[in-house]
Amino acid sequence: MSGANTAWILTASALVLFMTLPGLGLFYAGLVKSRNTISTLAQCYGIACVASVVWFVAGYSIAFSGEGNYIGDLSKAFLKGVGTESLSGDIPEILFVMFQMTFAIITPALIVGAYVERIKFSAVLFISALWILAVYAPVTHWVWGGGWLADLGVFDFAGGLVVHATAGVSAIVIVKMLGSRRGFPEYFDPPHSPVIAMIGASMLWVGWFGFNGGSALAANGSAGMAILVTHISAATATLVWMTIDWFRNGKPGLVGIITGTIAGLATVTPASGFIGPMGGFILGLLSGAICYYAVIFFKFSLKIDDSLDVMAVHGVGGILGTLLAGVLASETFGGLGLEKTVMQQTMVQIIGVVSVVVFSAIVTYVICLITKSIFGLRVSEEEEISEGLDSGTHGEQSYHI
Amino acid sequence: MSGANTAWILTASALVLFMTLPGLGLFYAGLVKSRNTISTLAQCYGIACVASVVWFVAGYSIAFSGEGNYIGDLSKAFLKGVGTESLSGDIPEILFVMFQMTFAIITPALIVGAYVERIKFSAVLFISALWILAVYAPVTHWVWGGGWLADLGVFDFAGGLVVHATAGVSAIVIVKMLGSRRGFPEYFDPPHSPVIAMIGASMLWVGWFGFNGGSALAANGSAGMAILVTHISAATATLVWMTIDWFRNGKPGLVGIITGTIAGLATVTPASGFIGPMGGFILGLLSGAICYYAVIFFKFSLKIDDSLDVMAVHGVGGILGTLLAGVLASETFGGLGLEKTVMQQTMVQIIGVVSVVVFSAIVTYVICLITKSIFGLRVSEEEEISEGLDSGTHGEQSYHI
Amino acid sequence: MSGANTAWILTASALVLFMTLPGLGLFYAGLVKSRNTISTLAQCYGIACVASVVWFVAGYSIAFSGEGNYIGDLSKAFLKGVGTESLSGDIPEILFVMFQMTFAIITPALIVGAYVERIKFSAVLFISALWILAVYAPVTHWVWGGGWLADLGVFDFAGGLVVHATAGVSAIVIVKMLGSRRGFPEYFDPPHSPVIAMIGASMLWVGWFGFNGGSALAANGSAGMAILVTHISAATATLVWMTIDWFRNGKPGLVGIITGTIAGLATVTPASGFIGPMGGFILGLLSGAICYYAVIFFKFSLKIDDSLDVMAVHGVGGILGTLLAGVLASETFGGLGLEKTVMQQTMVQIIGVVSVVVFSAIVTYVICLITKSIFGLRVSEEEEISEGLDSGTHGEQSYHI
Amino acid sequence: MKLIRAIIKPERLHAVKEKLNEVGVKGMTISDVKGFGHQKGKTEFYRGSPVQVHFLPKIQIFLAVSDEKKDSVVQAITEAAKTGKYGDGKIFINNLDEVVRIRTGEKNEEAL
Amino acid sequence: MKLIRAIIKPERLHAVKEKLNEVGVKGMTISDVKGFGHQKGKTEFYRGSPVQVHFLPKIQIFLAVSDEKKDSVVQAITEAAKTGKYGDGKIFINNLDEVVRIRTGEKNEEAL
Amino acid sequence: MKLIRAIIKPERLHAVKEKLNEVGVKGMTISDVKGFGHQKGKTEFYRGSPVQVHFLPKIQIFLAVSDEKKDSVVQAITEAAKTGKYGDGKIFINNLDEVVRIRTGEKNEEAL
Ligand SMILES: Nc1ncnc2c1ncn2[C@@H]1O[C@H](COP(=O)(O)OP(=O)(O)O)[C@@H](O)[C@H]1O
Ligand SMILES: Nc1ncnc2c1ncn2[C@@H]1O[C@H](COP(=O)(O)OP(=O)(O)O)[C@@H](O)[C@H]1O
Ligand SMILES: Nc1ncnc2c1ncn2[C@@H]1O[C@H](COP(=O)(O)OP(=O)(O)O)[C@@H](O)[C@H]1O
Repeated sequence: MSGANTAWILTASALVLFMTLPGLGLFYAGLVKSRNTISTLAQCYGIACVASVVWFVAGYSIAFSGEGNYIGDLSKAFLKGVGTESLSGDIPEILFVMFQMTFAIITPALIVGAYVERIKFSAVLFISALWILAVYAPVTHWVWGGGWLADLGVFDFAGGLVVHATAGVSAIVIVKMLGSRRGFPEYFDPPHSPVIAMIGASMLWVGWFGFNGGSALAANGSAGMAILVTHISAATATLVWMTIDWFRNGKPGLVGIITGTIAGLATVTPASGFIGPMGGFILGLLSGAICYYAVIFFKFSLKIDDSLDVMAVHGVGGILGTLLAGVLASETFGGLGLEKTVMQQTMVQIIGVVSVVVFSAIVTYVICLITKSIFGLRVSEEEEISEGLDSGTHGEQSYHI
Repeated sequence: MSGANTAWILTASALVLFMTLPGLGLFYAGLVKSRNTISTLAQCYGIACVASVVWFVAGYSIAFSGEGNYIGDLSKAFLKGVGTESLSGDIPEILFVMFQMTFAIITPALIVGAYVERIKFSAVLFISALWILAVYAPVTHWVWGGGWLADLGVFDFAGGLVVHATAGVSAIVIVKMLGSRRGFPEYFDPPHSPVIAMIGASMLWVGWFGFNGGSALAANGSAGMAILVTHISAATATLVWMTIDWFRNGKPGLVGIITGTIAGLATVTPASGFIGPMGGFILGLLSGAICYYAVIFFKFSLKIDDSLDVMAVHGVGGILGTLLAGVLASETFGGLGLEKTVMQQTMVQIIGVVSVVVFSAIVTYVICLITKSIFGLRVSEEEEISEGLDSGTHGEQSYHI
Repeated sequence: MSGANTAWILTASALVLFMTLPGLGLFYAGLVKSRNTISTLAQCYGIACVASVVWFVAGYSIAFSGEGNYIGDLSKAFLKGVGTESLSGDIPEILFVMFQMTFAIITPALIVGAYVERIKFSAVLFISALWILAVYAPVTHWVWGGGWLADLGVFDFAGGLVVHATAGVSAIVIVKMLGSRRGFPEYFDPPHSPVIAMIGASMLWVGWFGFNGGSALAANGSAGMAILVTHISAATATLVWMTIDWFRNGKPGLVGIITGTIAGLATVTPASGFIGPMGGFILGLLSGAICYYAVIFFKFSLKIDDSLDVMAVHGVGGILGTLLAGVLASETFGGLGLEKTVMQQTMVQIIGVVSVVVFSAIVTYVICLITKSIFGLRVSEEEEISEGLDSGTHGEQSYHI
Repeated sequence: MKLIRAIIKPERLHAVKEKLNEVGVKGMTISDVKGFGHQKGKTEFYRGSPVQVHFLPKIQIFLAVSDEKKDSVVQAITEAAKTGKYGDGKIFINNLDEVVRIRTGEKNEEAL
Repeated sequence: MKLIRAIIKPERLHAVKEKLNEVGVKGMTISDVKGFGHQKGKTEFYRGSPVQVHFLPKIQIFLAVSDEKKDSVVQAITEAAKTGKYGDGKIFINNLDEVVRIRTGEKNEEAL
Repeated sequence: MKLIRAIIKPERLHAVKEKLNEVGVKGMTISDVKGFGHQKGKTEFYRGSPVQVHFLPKIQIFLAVSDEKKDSVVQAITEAAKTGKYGDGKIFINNLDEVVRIRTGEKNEEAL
């Protein structure tokens, strides 16, 4: 066992948990209407708890045990046999379980951005539980658990496919089943608190050091390079998004600024262990611009009320980074090099993207059907347009001043 | 010296400081009336500073130096002789001092929840200083400093006795001396900002990785197991609390959700280095339910205005976890095993609980008497019911919008 | 390569980034008027991004490559040749780049406190970019990059000169060029949210563990000592500031409490790797009092509208700590000892202070002239006194409730 | 001229505003208020215990109109604000003596 | 009918509300306002320097009552809101021409 | 006595207050309101897409004065609040029947 690597992954686990609680919660809560603030936070928080229990019960086992090509087995359900001595690589396996659990927490929580302000809380919890078992754990198995995509040699360092593509695609499917917020797209409200959203975005940025740097599963140059390229991509994408905003709308808004960051972070995620600083810079440039227009495309061309742009920012970003990971890994772009040719690797990346997109879409669709028939998906019109979900679902008000 | 263990404890120290500042401060500040927000934050912040200086001056020495059964000596007052080379186990002793200091900060700060909205700021600082010297440091010595409970082999991994039981019991004693908030229990206000409370709770959760994981004093499987069981207990207790709320009141409120987390975390603390994942799960189930009803019991049956439920959540949780640590450490429950029989160990645990409860109660009572005669305990009625402590004591207003 | 040291510096990098985003941003945003909240956050955030890119492009190379006495060269521009294998000491060089980048981010962001509520956003970004290249990177080279002050053996552990003195002096120069906020000093508003400022200050405190502890570039007793003395100084300075406030104004305000912390932290920074606990305590006592009166001196005697007291808190603190580092490093004060005599060392410290102050002032002046001629420095009077910079510059409102 | 003050449920604001535009209202001022009436407040829960919240959030619309417009305005508000449940609110109408438009100095009807 | 508008100290709200209930007031609307008067504002300190806060937080109670209830209501407010110190506030009373209850369309006295 | 209610731009508050002091106003009550009028609201952007904000922040000044002071007060407000751009706001003036000072029980003119 490597104590040094263990020390870093202990830390990284805390950082990634911090991304969801309170990071992502605040990022999303700042962007909704004030009467849905508590609801948004409770969704992220509730998902974190459900995901943890589900991961402990079966998720980890499905993702990481057994020899299956497409799915793991239940031999480690309830973490059977995972003690303080068992290792995963050169860190304690129990710590690996924990680190991966924080990923299993944030991935379904990302989807919250799509369905805020109108979904039932029971549906949120139920969908998330099923989704971890039926979408997230299998895809994790494919890519990181020794499954068929791993065999193909797909590059997905920290979850462009596993995390961002699955979440983005599923976001769109859920929105299609759930419907738009009433009034959309003619009428919607500006974020109720850019300040709260900024706090959340900053926490996401900091936490992402644990996300991408921790995915090296070691405290070494690889982890160092991962956080450096992550950071460069985030900073660059932010400046790009801000600049576009400044030119198009005359003013660089704070919400745009922080959205650029998230785009840069999501995009660099799959590539972060394979590329060099220049690769990070290029991904920052591209993601800032592409995700910007993706938001407008999904919202206004396709009129899909993916309310906080999960697909346009995370999905598009994660897919973009996955597709370019092979190219930017080449030494031409200062990358760390690849065994295959760029072309071959990029084919593998495309196969990865297509299969994950299709699989996520179909399974999420089925999950929504089941949930709809058991719990229903939407709160009442009265609750949505009038009192808000804070009061309607949770019986609380966000500020009693 | 182990660099890896040092790296982790450096991190853990930062995490545990983060729990108090701003974590606990925000958790509590969100639950009080808006006109006591600043006061609550200043209490936590002021205690953190006082505790740090007291720990440096004498606290550490009382807890960790000398051979006494009941109390340490003053040979390390002002950290005399603790340089960069001296070791504690395989980490630098100066770092051990720091790590333990963050515990000495949070423990008296936990008690803030009991006396908010009516106590004098001078009394808060004075009580806390005495309390660290006369309650916290001695009990720490008993359990972790080689004292009589350590000799008995008591299980208290990260502070069920040392931290949560002492704080909970002292909370009740202080409230008894101080009196309830005017209007209690007929009339009290809902938390002024569940959002702020949720930010605090999330920080506590994340920081608890350093609290329990750091208590292994090493970056190894034991630390990994500690954070995993901590996390499982927190998530499970949250879901239990939420479910009870949902059934009893029809709505799962965010304040309830986060309170469940804290109950789960406090409860698993003493056991976290001895149990396995299933033990964490069981503690989560029990603590979510037991602390829930403990709140109602203390507040409405006993009519004690322990305003933010320090005893019911931390005290009861810490005691519960301490009592069950022996049982759940057994291999039957997937624990890491014990040297004594479960029965013997549980007897030791009971002795630990009883002695710590009695000792804390008596000494805190004396401290309150002294403080009352020097500074008085309560602010004026005018200040309490009208302008609030923010303006009355600190001369500030929480929001100038 | 040392895995343990790498693990700690990975963490420290995250902690120092956290100091700026959101820490410093919130600290400052809480102190301004509510209609400039978003503007203040956007300034910190924008600087963080610009600084990152500038550091990657040329800043790191200017500071840390080459043999120059006064300035580095461009041989590592775009981080050329910095791969996963190259080392800096016993940690990966790429990680050292990252760690230092977080310093290059926070230093210009500190200056934000001087010019908030009236400066153009374009000027902020432009000034910061130039400033990193022409002030920060050269001074860093002098002190930490093998330049002439390093050769003299100046003591500046974590940036009393490099960070706090440069920022403080430049703050004054920019304010002189920019002018005061309209109405100053007759009329100014109290901080709009002490709560937000306190959250930021707490994050700064916690993050400072990475700042000073990480500057050991190792996970060892030196890092442990650094965080311990940092913490003691912060806690002590807080209590001193609070006490002065209490006596002078009758009430210990939360804003004063947290300002004391920052003064203690800035002051201990240059000394933190050379002194012992008693040295930290002494610096806390001195900085709490001296920075308190420095604020009054700059604001009311000199009538300089360094709005959030960057010079009085950071500049004065950093200089004070630098001047005393030699003295307190001596074994008389429990320090870790020095090679020179105290007198000799203190002479070197004085040379360091004078040269950094003069250099920063002159170069910053030139930068301001350039920026003024290209972008102009101030927003319109209308924007400043009426709608505020949130709406005027960023087109957003901080709270839509 | 008439001074009309309506207390409505926050969620009806959007509808009321649309309706008022339809009947030709060109300006209005709103503010957040809290109300107490037949609708008895509500119960929140704090850690399992009921807490009474007495005042519920409402919006007050403050509107100066010419005498002849009064009836259509009152009707517009009534229609758009009505949900038929307790707490729909009230409209208070008074005579208004004088109005000045700050920008131009215009007075009374012209200033509306 | 009368329109009563009282500016009181925030901390007296609870007492005033209880007292108003006693004299049979069934509905009212309150809002947060800031006041300036004999009570001269207050001084906060920012890092050792005094900062003048001119407007102090107050609560405005807005209350429509029948003519005969007016006196008892004014008395109730005066009693419950009085602390005897500067800044206790003021009560402003006007005639009220018309009231409509949105839920039912009832008018005037019936709508109170 | 007169009841004066002025809706002004928030940024003019300081100037208006100074001016009112000059003409001898000793007390007033202000509150945050949102307004809609000729000044058409404004456009914010959310991730590249325009979002209409209909109501803009304004401040309402609520002021009771004696009959003879009315004109000078209205003039003071008009002067200090005017920027000449849309949205400068309006002043509404009504007769005021009765005032009570809570602290002393004084009535009407004496209570101002
Ligand atoms: N006498 C009154 N004076 C001022 N405001 C009133 C009065 N009565 C009711 N209100 C306001 O009208 C709102 C709705 O009144 P309520 O009695 O709850 O419902 P409804 O009008 O449907 O019977 C209240 O919340 C309060 O704000
Ligand atoms: N002429 C006025 N018009 C409107 N509101 C007023 C007026 N005078 C006082 N007020 C309000 O009444 C409050 C209390 O008045 P103040 O003069 O401070 O105390 P007191 O009434 O005890 O003499 C003020 O804060 C303000 O809100
Ligand atoms: N009829 C009205 N009733 C109540 N308030 C009004 C009315 N018309 C305008 N206002 C208020 O006055 C403010 C300024 O009015 P507006 O028409 O925008 O500008 P101007 O008065 O310069 O033409 C509005 O924002 C609104 O708060």
